[in-house]
Amino acid sequence: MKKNSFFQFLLNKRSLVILGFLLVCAGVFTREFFTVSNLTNVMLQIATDGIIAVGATFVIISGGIDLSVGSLVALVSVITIILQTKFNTPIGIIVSIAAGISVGLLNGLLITRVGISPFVTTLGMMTLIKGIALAVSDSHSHSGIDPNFARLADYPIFGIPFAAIIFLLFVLAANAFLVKTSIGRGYYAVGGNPEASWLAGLNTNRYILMAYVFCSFCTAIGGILLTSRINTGSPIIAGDTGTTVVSAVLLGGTSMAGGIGTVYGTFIGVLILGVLKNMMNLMGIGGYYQTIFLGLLLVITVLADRTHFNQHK
Amino acid sequence: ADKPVTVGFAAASSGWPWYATFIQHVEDRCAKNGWESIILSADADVATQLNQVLDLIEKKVDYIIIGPLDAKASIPAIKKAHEANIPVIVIGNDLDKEYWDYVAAIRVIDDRDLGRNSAEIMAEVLKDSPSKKIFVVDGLAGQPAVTLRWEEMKPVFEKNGIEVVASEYADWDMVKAITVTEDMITRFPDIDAIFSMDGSMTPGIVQVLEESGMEDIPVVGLGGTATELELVKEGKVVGTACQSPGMNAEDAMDAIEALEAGETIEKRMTVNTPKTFAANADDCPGDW
Amino acid sequence: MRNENNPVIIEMHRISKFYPGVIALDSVDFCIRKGEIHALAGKNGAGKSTLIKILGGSTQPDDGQIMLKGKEIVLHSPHDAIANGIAIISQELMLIQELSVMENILIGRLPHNAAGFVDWEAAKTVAAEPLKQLGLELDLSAPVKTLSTAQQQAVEIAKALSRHAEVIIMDEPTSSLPNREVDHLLSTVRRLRDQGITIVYITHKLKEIFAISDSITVLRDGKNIATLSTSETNQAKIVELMTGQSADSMFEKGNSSSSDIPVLEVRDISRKNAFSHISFTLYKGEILGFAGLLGSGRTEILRAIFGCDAFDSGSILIDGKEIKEFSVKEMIRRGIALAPEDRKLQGLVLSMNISDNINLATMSSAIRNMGKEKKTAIKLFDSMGVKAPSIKALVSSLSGGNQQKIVISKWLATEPKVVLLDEPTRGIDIGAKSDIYTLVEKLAGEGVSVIIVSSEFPELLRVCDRILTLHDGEINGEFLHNAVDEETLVAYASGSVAQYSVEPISKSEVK
Amino acid sequence: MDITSRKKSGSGKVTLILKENVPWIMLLVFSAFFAILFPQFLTFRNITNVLRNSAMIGTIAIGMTFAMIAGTFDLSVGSTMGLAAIITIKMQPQTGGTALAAVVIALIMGAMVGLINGLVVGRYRINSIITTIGIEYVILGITLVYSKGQHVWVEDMYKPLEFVGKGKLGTFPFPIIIFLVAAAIGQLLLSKTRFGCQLYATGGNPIAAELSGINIGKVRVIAYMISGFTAAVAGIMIAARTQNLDPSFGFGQETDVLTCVLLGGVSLYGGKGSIFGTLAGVLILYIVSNAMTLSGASYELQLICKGLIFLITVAASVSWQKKGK
Ligand SMILES: Nc1ncnc2c1ncn2[C@@H]1O[C@H](COP(=O)(O)OP(=O)(O)OP(=O)(O)O)[C@@H](O)[C@H]1O
Ligand SMILES: Nc1ncnc2c1ncn2[C@@H]1O[C@H](COP(=O)(O)OP(=O)(O)OP(=O)(O)O)[C@@H](O)[C@H]1O
Ligand SMILES: [Mg+2]
Ligand SMILES: [Mg+2]
Repeated sequence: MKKNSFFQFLLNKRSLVILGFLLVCAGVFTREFFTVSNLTNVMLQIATDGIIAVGATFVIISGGIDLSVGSLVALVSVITIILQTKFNTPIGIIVSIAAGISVGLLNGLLITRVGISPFVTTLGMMTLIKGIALAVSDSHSHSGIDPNFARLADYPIFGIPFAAIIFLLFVLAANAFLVKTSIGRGYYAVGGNPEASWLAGLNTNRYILMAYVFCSFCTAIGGILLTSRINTGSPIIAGDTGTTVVSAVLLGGTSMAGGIGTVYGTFIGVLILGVLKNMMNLMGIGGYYQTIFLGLLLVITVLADRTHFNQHK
Repeated sequence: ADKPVTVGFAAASSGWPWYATFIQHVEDRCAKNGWESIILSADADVATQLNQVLDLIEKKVDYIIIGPLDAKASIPAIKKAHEANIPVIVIGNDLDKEYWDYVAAIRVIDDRDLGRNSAEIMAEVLKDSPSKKIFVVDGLAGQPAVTLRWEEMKPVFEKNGIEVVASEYADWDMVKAITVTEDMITRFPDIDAIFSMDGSMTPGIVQVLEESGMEDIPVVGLGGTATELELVKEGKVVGTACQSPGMNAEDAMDAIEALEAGETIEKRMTVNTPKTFAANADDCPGDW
Repeated sequence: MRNENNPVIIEMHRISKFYPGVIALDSVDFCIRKGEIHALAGKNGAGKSTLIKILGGSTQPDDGQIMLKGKEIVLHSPHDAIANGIAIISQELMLIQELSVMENILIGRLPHNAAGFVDWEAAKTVAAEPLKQLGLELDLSAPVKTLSTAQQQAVEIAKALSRHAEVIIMDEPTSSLPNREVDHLLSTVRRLRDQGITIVYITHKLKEIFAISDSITVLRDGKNIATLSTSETNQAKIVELMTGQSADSMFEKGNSSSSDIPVLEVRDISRKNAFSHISFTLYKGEILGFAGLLGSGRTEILRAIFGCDAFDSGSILIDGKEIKEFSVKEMIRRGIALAPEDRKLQGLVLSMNISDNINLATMSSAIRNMGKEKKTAIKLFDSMGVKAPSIKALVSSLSGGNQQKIVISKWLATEPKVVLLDEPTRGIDIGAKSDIYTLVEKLAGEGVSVIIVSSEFPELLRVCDRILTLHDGEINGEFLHNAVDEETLVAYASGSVAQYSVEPISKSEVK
Repeated sequence: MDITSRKKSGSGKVTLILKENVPWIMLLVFSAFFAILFPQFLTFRNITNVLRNSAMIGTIAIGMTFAMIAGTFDLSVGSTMGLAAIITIKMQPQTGGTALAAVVIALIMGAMVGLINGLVVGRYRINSIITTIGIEYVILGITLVYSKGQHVWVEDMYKPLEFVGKGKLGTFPFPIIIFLVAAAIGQLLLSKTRFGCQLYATGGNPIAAELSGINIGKVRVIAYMISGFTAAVAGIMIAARTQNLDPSFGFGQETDVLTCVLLGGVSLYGGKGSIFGTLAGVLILYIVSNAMTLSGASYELQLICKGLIFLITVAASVSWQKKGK
């Protein structure tokens, strides 16, 4: 049993050292970082990508990858707003979630039934979904018309934005699921050794399928909240989402080889990226140099974590 | 009051030449005034842009210039800045009238003007032609600039009997424009003229025509990049609608200086996008 | 005997399985009686694994039916087999290395409450049960990767028991177990039988078959050749059934071709936590055996000599010259070759063809000499008697024995002076083993020196000129092959004899 | 029933050849389809256009094939190509010497990026995706700093260099020749050199490769350097052709390259693939987009079709492989 209490986790994770270092830098180099309003701001900023990263953690632990999340966010935003305009907000949200789940099912079926590798499947789906998003939106962006929906993501509950609350709930629930439930433990088995799991009678295909469905579900939720934040349905938003999400998950110590990783780790990974971006913005490090720093962060993380991957050749 | 004025600029992408020029002007003007500037780039990601505006608000800058990737999607960010009492100057992409109350100033190059002016040049070119078939090498699918330009291009084309037989996206990318143009002249060897949605792609179109010996097909550009202007001067492009990010930036900075001085200013001003031909090409700065 | 009286539990009827170009099983009938230990024997590629994979639901037959207690069952997946009380412990242990012992035992069936949360206390109790049944004590929360192979195997068995399997099938369970553990396993298997569990036991080791089985089925070329009661047959008969030829000449030691010329001298090398004070000399044309239990450091020593891993102190001399630079490349250049213990993981590039694998370590010039490569490949292919369609066949399509021949061929292509063979006969059948012994002797005859590591001591006695015993990373005995028996080797290897109670035999006495 | 009756040896060989060339079969099927649908498709000019346009991504795909066979991803080729192109243009026009220096510097830069990738990824291939994405960003940033975010262009390019992009040998545009030569060299490297064999071994089984005396770290570094080098070659080609580029040109185009390589049947896990297959992958991608443009279908539909064609082609390879097992 893994009694992986949060505290133990804090002690033996490198990503936490990086986060700590960043927080110290943020405190030293900016006056604004450690203010209540900025911290609230950061929480809101990381929430939507964070929710998607929770889903992506499942996929990566199960030994796969999902590159189609960015396109799906765009599709979800378009559907949410267009249906909101035509009918009402709940219909928009429900259909968006349904669309997300369908994409997840399609990814999962192509991977488990047809046997195309996750990388290739989701790469193809990325193009496909983008086409659909453009078609649905007629290549325009559309404004939302429901002021309540527009307030949804930012709406403070005990001072914390709703989107951030949802993110935290997803983190806690998903972590509990992976660590404490029988099915959750199965994900580590399936990702760690798919053949052994199958021979032990696990329906590995169903596990993998559900990972993609869950990831797409999270993407739909994240996408809806992002749509609420910008109150716009646009076929070309979320260009960075795919990269950010995968980076966050790997930064958090989840292994691309499958079978290793935690949602708490992903939470830290999301924080690292969020804090770094916020800090650089506050410091006025803009444009080109921000690009270079983010790139270097990825490379350095890999270097720092190399020993961790040693055992997986 | 002793604290220098800080201008925050949330640019759509510092990797786009239009914005690079704009940024240069903002930085120069701020430096001249002894002000500080914080330049952030959303790298073409809408959510990033929203986040960057929020960070500028946290930073408590005195003015925010925003070059929206998507004007509609930038409204929430603009409202937040407004709530925080930071004057916002919108540049690049126009804003619907209902949101004008939230911003201090709008200093834009109107994409509709650009579209109309270039379309009118096209109408002029094909005035006497018996057949008026053109194709359009388009920008990036889903971008507001594309939508707005078409809004005004369409009626001009219709009025003048110009038939757009096809339009293909080339993502503002010179290399893709080459491929698209090649494919299109294969498909429509008897095309009467070609319309380029943006100066960054025009040289590619001209090049394809030269390579395939079809230089006599007229090309109409849009935007007035330095290279496009060069082609206009050489007569390889009939004309273009000139836009200057530098002039736009100066207008935006003028507005900020006026606000700082406590003057009242006009809410919305647009930068001229004059029709530019070989004869008057030198009037266009071609600064991007 | 009990064989005839017990009721039939599983009957496989006219099972056939085809792979492109291969008939893995040709209308096989296979009948297992309740509560027996039923051994399944046959050469590499005879179809043993295929047959039991079908029984385990992981492979579907092309034809035939399976009856469980008289009722026909159809097994679509391993899940179905498990649900029918059939558990398979496959040759490659199928555990999830990162997960704990408990989770591995209860994989997919962790007890949970209504909300779906695992009840770890209950899990502990449930998982401890089968371990107790096996008479084992393991830390339930230790990750499986920290366990030894034998312990991992016990976890596999516990996994089967915890599912109340009525039939447990073991595919070559002892092929990577040390002797001491083998005995333990055999007694476990007997104990299980006495508890009424039916066992199907696949092995290439005839001794084990006769030690525990009640009945034997021999497969050859995908056909059931015979099912016999163990008490009514003998080893020679089984070998004959398996190979189709008489077994007489297979196990005789050939002449020694050992000489006086030292080729490899290892002087007092040590590495922390692996081996210490290892010294020995290998002579030209000599076949030297390393006898030791699993984990005694034999592999580590070979790897150190081959330059894969560093050592802390000591020196190594080749042809009297001390080696200063240690790298695999350098050692290959100096005429050393190592056939590692795990063919698939360490020895072969399965996605490449036979010829490329054979030539992998020899390509000396930047531009490949295709003609030469082909000649080398064909020469070794023929002289080793590899069974494959051509030298362009992918090695992944070969049987274990043939794969091992390719590994050895790769090293012979380098024309080595010293060949290090780590468990060269693991998991390969009697025929292929005998081929490899013959080959080793032929090499020695040509002046090549050989070190063989093996956990099967009879094999060492059969082929070696001299045998060193290792215990706990140290050499504790040295014997000429004709001056020692298996019991003595086991005694030394297991450390039950004090250090060097036998005088080391000097080289001159060999002559 | 005995073994021989099941074997059907004659047709077996044909199946094998078909099985190993699924991308080419798909290419032929698509081409035939397009040729029937669109009369302009099978014209000499259209085909040369397609080939010339595919030369750039195609050349990089040749290089990336090496990285992929070694079992590692190289997602940094997009901005490497961009930086090489920008260097080439920014250091023009001037004399032959400078033009040549620009080319040499661009090529060295490409190889150096490969070197860095190789050293960072080293023996731990699992993280090559994230490493090379990181490098892609770093190089984009460097390119933007170098070009100050502005268009770069040059009026007159050194003539021999211009020929690289615009020239024709007979009726064949020179970039096609470069592409085909790169492919030929690549194929020779893979099949006729020790390095090629070691590359397959490194990707197929790094442990066995190491135990056979192969320095897998070195092999991977070289594979990455080849990949970076071809990216630079492509950048120079495109710079010579257009003489005018966006500052962020190239960024993100690694996806197209990767698509070609995967369409061509190169394994994501290393050890398998060939230049011949990659060639088919490149052609599929470009022929499909050419046909899409010729068809006049809307952009959305084009994207959807591209996604579908990609999935169908790969699914076909997968199911053929399964069948043959
Ligand atoms: N997945 C497969 N694809 C193609 N051929 C196979 C496959 N599995 C088994 N075979 C072939 O079927 C035959 C029987 O193989 P099987 O593994 O059952 O033999 P075995 O008796 O278990 O041999 P060993 O003692 O080496 O384990 C062999 O010729 C083998 O090559
Ligand atoms: N994966 C491992 N992790 C930790 N220690 C190990 C590991 N593998 C081997 N060892 C230790 O190294 C020492 C030598 O092991 P080695 O594998 O060389 O033994 P061996 O006699 O070759 O046994 P085998 O039959 O397994 O090859 C032993 O003390 C063993 O416990
Ligand atoms: Mg077997
Ligand atoms: Mg060993």
